[in-house]
Amino acid sequence: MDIRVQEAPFDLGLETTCFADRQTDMGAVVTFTGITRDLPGGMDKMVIEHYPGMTEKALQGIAEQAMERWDLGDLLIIHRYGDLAPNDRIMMVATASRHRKDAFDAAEFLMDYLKSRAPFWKKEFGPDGTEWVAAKPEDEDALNRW
Amino acid sequence: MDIRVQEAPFDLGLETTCFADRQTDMGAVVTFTGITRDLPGGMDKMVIEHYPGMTEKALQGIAEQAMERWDLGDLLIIHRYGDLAPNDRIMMVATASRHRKDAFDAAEFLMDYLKSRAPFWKKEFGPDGTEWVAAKPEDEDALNRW
Amino acid sequence: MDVLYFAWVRERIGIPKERIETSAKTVADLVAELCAREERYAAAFADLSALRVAVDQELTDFDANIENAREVAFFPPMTGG
Amino acid sequence: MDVLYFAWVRERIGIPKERIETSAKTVADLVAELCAREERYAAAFADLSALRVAVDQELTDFDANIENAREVAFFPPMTGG
Repeated sequence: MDIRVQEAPFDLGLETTCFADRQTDMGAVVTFTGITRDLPGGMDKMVIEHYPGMTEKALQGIAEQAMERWDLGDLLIIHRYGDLAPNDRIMMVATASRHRKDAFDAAEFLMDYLKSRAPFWKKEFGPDGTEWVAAKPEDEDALNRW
Repeated sequence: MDIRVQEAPFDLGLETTCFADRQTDMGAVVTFTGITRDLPGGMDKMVIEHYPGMTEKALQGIAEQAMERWDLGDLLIIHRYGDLAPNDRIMMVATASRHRKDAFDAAEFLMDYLKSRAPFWKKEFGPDGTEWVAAKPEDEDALNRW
Repeated sequence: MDVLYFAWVRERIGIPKERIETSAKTVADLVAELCAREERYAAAFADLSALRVAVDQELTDFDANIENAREVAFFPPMTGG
Repeated sequence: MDVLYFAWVRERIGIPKERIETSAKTVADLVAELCAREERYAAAFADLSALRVAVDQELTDFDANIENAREVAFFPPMTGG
């Protein structure tokens, strides 16, 4: 289990390779990556604020729940904070399991929890000023599945 | 849409990076990788047989269905055939969408179809001889979800 | 028409592919014709529920018409992914 | 106790953190105390349904007891991932 909260960019390809390489008895690896969108007239910059201390605890708790609920060999969470440009990778999760269903379900679960239960807040800086990204009701609803 | 059926190994990290890099307006990327398991007393080698011609058509058909059913920006399927060693990557899929649910669902759909509808057959060579991998009833059942 | 065999069907019949002149109307007719030919075919086709068939590279079933088919393939359930 | 503010709550109140001596029993009591203090607090806490609270870094609700808390944090719904 590997959990990182960091300001620095991460190398998606390298992290995916290293994660897959260290699985010997797991046949299935799922990754999810969140990317800042680069739209015409869209934001120039995103700043992610977080709650140092609580963030790490929240991610640890979410990860432990996933390990308990599914037959997982391993999981990885990396989440950035600070300044991001359009097309930057915000975060990634990776899960490894013997059978594909566990890796898929656990990755979706981690994402649903990260969206609404990990103390991150996104602010977008665009041509028309700044705006805090609003939480979506459907993200809250997504938690009810689990 | 990028579909490859090949004997050569592929670089999971590089493919994941390149796939994510070419998404500009998609915020979510999901990948799945299938890996030959390396278990004590397990197989020494796997040989994957396929049906040249039909394989490409089947993958194309599965991919088009996924693009129609979900709001996807892009998808990638790479599937190997021929000789594989323990811990080799057999195949990968990647999906990109604006919202995470589409990318997750489409990747699961692609995997469920690849498992039972793409003409590949796996034969394992182990210490106790050779064995064709049997299709699992639950893989057939998984198709009924879609 | 070309008849193709894959995986253990290929191993049991002993060849990956053969050219067959037939007037069989359906896949099932073709199977009956092959089974009547030689023991190895009868062995391979003993349990049709364990087999799948593709006509011109499209998955189908044993009732499928093959009068205009160029290629029929027999194989066990697929195990991709 | 330390009281922390994040995102637009921090911006509206104007500081990320402050030390507060209080005898408030619950989060709601603390909020009432802060609102009585200054307009900027009243503005930030105007709609509690738009806010979340953590006591000692655990997400909780406005009824939570804070008599032994070291740290209370207020923030909008999270937007991680």
